Amino acid sequence: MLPFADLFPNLLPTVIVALGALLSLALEPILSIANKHRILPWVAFAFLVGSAISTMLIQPGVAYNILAMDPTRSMLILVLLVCGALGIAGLATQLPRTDFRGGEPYALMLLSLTGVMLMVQSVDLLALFVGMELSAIPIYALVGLHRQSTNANEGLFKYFITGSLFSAVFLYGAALWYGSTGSTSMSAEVVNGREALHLLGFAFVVFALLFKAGAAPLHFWVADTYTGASIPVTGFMSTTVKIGAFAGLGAFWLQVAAPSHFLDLGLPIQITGSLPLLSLWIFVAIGLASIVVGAFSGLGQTKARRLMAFSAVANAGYLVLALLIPGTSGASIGLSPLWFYLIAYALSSAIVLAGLSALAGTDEDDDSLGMLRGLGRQQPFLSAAITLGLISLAGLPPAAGFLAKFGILAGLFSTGLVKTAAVALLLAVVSFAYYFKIVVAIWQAPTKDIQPRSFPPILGVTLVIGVFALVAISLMPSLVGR
Amino acid sequence: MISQSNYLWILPLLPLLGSAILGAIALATSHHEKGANEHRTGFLAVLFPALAFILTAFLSLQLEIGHSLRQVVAPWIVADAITVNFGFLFDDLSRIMLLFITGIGSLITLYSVGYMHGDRGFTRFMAYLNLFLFSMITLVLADNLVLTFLGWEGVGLCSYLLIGFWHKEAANGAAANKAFLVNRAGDLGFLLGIFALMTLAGPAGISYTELREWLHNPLNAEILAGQGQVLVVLAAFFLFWGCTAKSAQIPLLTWLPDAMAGPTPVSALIHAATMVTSGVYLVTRMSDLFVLSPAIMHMIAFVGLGTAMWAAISGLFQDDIKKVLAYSTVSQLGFMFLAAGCGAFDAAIFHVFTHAFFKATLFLGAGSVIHALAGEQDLRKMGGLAKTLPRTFLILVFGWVSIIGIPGTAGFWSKDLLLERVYNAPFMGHTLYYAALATAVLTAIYMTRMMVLAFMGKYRGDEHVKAHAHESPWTMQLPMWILAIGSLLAGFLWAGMIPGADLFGRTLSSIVGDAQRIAVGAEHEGPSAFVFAVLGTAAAVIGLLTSFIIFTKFVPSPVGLPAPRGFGKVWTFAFDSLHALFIKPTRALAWVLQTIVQSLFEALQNAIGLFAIQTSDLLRKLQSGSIRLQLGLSVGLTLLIAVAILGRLF
Amino acid sequence: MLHLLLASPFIAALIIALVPAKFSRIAFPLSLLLGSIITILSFIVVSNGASSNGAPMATEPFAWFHIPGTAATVQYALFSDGLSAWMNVLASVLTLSALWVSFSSVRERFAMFAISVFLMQGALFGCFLASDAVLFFLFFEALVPPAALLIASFGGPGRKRAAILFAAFTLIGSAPMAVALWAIATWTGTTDGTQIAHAVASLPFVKVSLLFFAFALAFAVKTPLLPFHGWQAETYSEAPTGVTAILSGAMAKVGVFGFLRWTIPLFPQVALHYALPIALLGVATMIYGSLVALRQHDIKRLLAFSSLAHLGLAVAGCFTLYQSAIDGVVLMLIAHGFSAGAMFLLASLPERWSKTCNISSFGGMAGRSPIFAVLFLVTCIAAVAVPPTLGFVGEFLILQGIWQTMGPEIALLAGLGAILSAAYTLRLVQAMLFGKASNEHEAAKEISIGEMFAIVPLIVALFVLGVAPSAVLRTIDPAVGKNPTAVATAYPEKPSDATLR
Amino acid sequence: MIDILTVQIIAALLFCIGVAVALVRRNIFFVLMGVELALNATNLSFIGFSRTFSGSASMVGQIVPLFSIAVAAAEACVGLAMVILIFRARESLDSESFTSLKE
Repeated sequence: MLPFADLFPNLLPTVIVALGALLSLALEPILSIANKHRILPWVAFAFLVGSAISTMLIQPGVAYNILAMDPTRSMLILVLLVCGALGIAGLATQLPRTDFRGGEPYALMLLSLTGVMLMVQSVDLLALFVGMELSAIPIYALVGLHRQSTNANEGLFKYFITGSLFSAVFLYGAALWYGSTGSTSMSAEVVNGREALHLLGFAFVVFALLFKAGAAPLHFWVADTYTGASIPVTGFMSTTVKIGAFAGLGAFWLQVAAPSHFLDLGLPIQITGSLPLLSLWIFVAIGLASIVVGAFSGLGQTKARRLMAFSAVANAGYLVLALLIPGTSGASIGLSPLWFYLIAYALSSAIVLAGLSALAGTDEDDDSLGMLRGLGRQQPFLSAAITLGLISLAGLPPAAGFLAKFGILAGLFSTGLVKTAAVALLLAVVSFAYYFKIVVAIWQAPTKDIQPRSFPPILGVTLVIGVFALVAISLMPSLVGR
Repeated sequence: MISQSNYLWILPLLPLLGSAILGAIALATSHHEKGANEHRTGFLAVLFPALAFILTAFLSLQLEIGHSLRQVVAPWIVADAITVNFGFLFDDLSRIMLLFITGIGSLITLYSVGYMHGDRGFTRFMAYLNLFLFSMITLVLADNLVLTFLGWEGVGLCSYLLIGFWHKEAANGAAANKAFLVNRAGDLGFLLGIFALMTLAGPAGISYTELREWLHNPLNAEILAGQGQVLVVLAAFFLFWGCTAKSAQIPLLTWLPDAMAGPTPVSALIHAATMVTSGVYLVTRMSDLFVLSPAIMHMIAFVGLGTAMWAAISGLFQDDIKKVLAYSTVSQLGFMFLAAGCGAFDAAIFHVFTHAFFKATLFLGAGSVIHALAGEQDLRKMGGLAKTLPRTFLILVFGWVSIIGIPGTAGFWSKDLLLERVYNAPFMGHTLYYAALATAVLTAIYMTRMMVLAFMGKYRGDEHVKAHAHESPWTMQLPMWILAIGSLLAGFLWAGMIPGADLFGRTLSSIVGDAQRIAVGAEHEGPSAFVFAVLGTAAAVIGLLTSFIIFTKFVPSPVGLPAPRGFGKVWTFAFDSLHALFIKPTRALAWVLQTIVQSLFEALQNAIGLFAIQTSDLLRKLQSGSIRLQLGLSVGLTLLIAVAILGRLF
Repeated sequence: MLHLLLASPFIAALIIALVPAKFSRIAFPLSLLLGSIITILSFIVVSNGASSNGAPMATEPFAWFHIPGTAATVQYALFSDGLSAWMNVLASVLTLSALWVSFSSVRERFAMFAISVFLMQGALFGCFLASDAVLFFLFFEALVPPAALLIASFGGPGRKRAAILFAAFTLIGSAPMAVALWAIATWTGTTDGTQIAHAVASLPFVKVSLLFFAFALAFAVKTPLLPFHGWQAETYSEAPTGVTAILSGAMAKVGVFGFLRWTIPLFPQVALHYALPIALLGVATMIYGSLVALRQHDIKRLLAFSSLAHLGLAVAGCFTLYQSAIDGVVLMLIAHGFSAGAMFLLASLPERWSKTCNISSFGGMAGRSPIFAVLFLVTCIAAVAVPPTLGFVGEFLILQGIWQTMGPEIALLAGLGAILSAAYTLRLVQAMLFGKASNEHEAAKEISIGEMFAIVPLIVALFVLGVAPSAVLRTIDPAVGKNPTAVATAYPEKPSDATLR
Repeated sequence: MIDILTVQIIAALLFCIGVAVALVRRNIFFVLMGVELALNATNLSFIGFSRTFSGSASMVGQIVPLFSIAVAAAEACVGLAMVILIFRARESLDSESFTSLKE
């Protein structure tokens, strides 16, 4: 007999989203083309809300040592749902403009959201793998949404090849992990004599996840795919996939550092495992590499999406560094700064890209900075939201990004990685330059007269929610983590 | 007595009020075709100084010699140990100063009502004059150095405003700037002097009465003898530095001739009668301090003498009537400092007093000449005006006899007394005396020259100007006559040889008595006063005759520069070049900093920016388009990192 | 009260933001109204200080944010003594005037302008009120985005470069301060301004001096001091003049304020140790600024270098570590705030009239726009610290302190700066007011009543406070010493012995 | 009876070959094949490891490949669809013909 009692509540949010996907898929053929983009987003939105409510209701716990739920995870899931909503809203704004006839993108987005939620919940490599694939495959489709656009094709192509290759890498890592422990659970103890396998498996899995997170030097797909995909899709993937990847990475990292039955992602733990010393340097190297690449490559860009892509790389770097922050004292790890940064980043980036998807005109490549000139005065609300998001991304007060960066780097300093922290800070200033470029472009006086941009109410609603969330955690950082 | 001390604050306030009202009127009417009604504004302008004069006279009559009124109105600066008050001190010294400042001030204001008639800036001018009187009164009435400094910079500011009064002429602006900057240089000295005193005597250092007590307090004797010695010298030096600028002494004197760019009443009031003498006032006021450092006293004496001679000589070569008077002013100020340096502070102040009369007379007379000749200031274009402007001529004669020291005139008494004291001075008294006597001869020469060129001979200017030449209105006549009479009779306030006529000296003894005893030491027997009188008169007469003989024969031709000869470049004996020694390097340094250092900084910034962009391009090259290359790089670099780290570990 | 004061600008910004586009006309009067309300609030805080004889006000600390990996918890706590209160007044008054004067030059984009200005004001308040180091740093950084945005969207031709330059300089400059804060949090486990001083006292001198210089650098860039002034001239000349008024009048003060409130009290012994060189740097900055100002042809660049000079002297005054001199510094900050603000605002008028900032293209304005000329002249007089303006009192106290602690030579040197300042200011006056009007043909422009309302109060304040500086001194003098974060802790015993050198 | 180590070595080789193919071949079909090969190598490795354990631990190793096969199938579908899509666009299967997005 299945113990629904503890399996059911854990999965409820995920299930609801999945149902939402199925329903919107079922509705899609019935609706007239005109209505598709009017009704389906709201349907999806309704399910997201439902899922959010259930997330707030359910208790922490773990099912079959596969899927776990704890306060941090539920917070992450809530943020995921917000980002998903913003993505949906972005689609609802973008698709009618390019008079896209089908309604399936909404379903696809919900499906991939389901996958990411699984990633967030999983404490087992296999579950993580399934989640990864479930999130990846719909996104392939979403990236290639505009079949005629060559950029979209190329983005899809590059993403698919690298993605499938690294899922193979992940799976092989899982195999080695299994080989060295006899289980696919993250918390599995290593069997004597198979430490080398264990190490190798760990490395493979970590690198595969870092790839998903888009950290250098595994970042090449990011720029091209983000540029190829349409803006709302970019926003969706840049946030959700990153959350999923880092949730998985964080969970795995904690379990490895201190193997035990079930761990709350937020709690600081004492290191008992064998691996951290090695991985510390991996993370430092990769983190710095990502920050450098992200900061400098962004400088020369002229298209908003490509800028955001490199900002994603840079932020991945900070997040990777955050894996090293000790908890209270001694040889311990406390990831709450990581989660705070992740949430701040995801919200800001989702807001910015959703806003941009409304600002950028009908033409898909219409997000070059020149095109954004003067939209500030036509759409003050959107532009203000975007500005807030960008400031937060740049790590400047009063937005949450500041406290997030400050916290992470302070934590790094306290571990003794003084130079690393200092360099990371300076590079943050460099990246400020290109966020600032977007802001300036938006608020410039317009050169030519711009055709009015309208956006559906759902975008307004979701943006308000997003901005509200961002402001909330800016003023009350204690809402997240402890 | 105490009750009257409560009125003191009204004194400076009156002209301030006047300037405020007039300024408001000036602003309000600044956009009308023609300014406000001159009669009303003129009345207001004269009213407040006159009231101030009346109040001063009233207080002076109440106050017996040797007493003083003091009123602390309110604290001004109270920070930690430092306390500066808005406090006023009305004693024998400030009484004398105030009397002639407000008196002559009112007269000259009245004069300028006529002189400035029809000028668009009439009201503004009057406002400035009142503001000046306010500053001047504050200067002499203040009971502490900082408040004096307020007046000190205030008068400097007003002279700046009035020199540049006719702002359409950019050159006036230049002259004004020069005046202000030179004065600023002096003010710095004043300020540092204050600091030295504050360091020496602490809080007591800035208030006159406290400082006086502190200096005479036997408890502080060993401080003064010991570590304090340096500070005393420093203080005296810096304060005198301040005076050199304000009273146009060597080396900071080139601004005064240029200052003649201002309207003539200004030259009379500020640059002859009152402001420029405030240096002498300060030295006298601080006499107790100065006498403590003989070195500085000697310095003052020599600077004074040098200035007197230099100015007298270059006065010989001026063709601009106002310039002649300007240099004579500088020269007379030199005499005053000479006296002060020899410890004859009271004589110095007495000369200030008489000088105020005859120099004002001369300037106003010159003004009325200029007024009559429609702005002509060039002596070479005058001549024979005695017949055309008889009254003005007469007035100028009064002033002239007084300044060259014909017996009985004010100038005679003061200069005679002054020279006698110099002779009796303990340090090189005789030498100084003979030099000063020579200077007196020079004075007689250039003054006579001016009179001759202006009034004797026949007219050399262009005719129809002469046709319109006319005597000035009563508003100008009245003050001139009063002052002219004054320059004849003021001397009898302290006529050395007439027993009993030494009111002035008795008045001042309470202030400078002790100081002079310290400076001069015991009264020793010199030649009788009669000798000096004869010598002084002789000097005047010799000078007069020589000059008369020469300049009735050799009359300069009216060709050459028609305008007053260029600002201070003529016969300033290279003092302008001396200033250039400071100004040029400053300019050069500024140039270097701006064009080299500053651009270096900017270059550095650009370099950094360029570096960032280069790096960016480099890294973006890494992002190749080919998927295979991307995959290769990913895997390769990942392995590289892994290997590197393994290598680091094992 | 303090919470309200801090919140008010942000609320104001929000209100302006909520004004729908079709009512954009009311944005201007509304912003003026809000600005004046904020100003009144700031005055209330000052008067509280005065009535309680400068006893500082503070709010209940509220644990806000735990710094990971350390025992430190950032607290949201505000603190206001006379110094902060007067700085707030400065900020609010200047903001009001800037809004007022700028309207005619930004017109249709006014709403956004006002919002950014209010945000900047809020950040300023935060800097002046924060009593927790990290909180201060947060607001310190929060100054940058609105300022940069204002420069980049309303500035002159080179605005974007100027904005980036400004942002880069200030952010990079404050980076060391961030590191120092991490260090403090890690080593001492507190970031509370009232406790750091005691906490770091136990650390080795080298570490503490590192912290000291990390802080000092951030403020040296903001002030700015030589050689970190690279951003200033370009920023001031490119920024819209109203904003420049705030930048130079209020924001630059944050630098000096930082020295007074943070650098010196937190690390007194280090401050004592390095007082002389830093003070000398200040004097050098003053001379440098004055000399370079002599050669400027763009009026705004000239003013930029002049404020470089003034604040250089202010910093020198801070590092005399001499009570009365530091009082003088506070006075001078206020004085320069008002005078520089008034100067820039006045300068914006001829700029608008004849579309140029080049001094040589003006001239003869005394004849053509007399009222403007008078105001300009009076402001210049105040700027060169002629008594009884407030500037004089400040300079007097500072120079006196320099003489007391560093001897006559340095005082003389600093005094030369005063002469130079007169030199370049009079050069400006000469070029702008005297002479024949360069462009007689066009109709004479004159300052409008509204603009007078905006500017005249600043000038009046200079004279009123100059005659009665005790209004300020009374509130700051006792406050110093009462509160641990204040300057008093840094004093050497009264250097009566140090006087005679 | 094959040695367990051999299985792992073969699996590793296959994986490397798969990755290598995906890296070096220009033709997109071969790239896809390489990926498939790598996936199957992991399956082999799973099975091989399952032999070293007993009981439920061994079961896991035998179940996982079922998952991965399913996933691989799904990926293959998407992959082929993509190939068709981009072939329509470019009339070529050369991966080097997709280099317009760079820097």
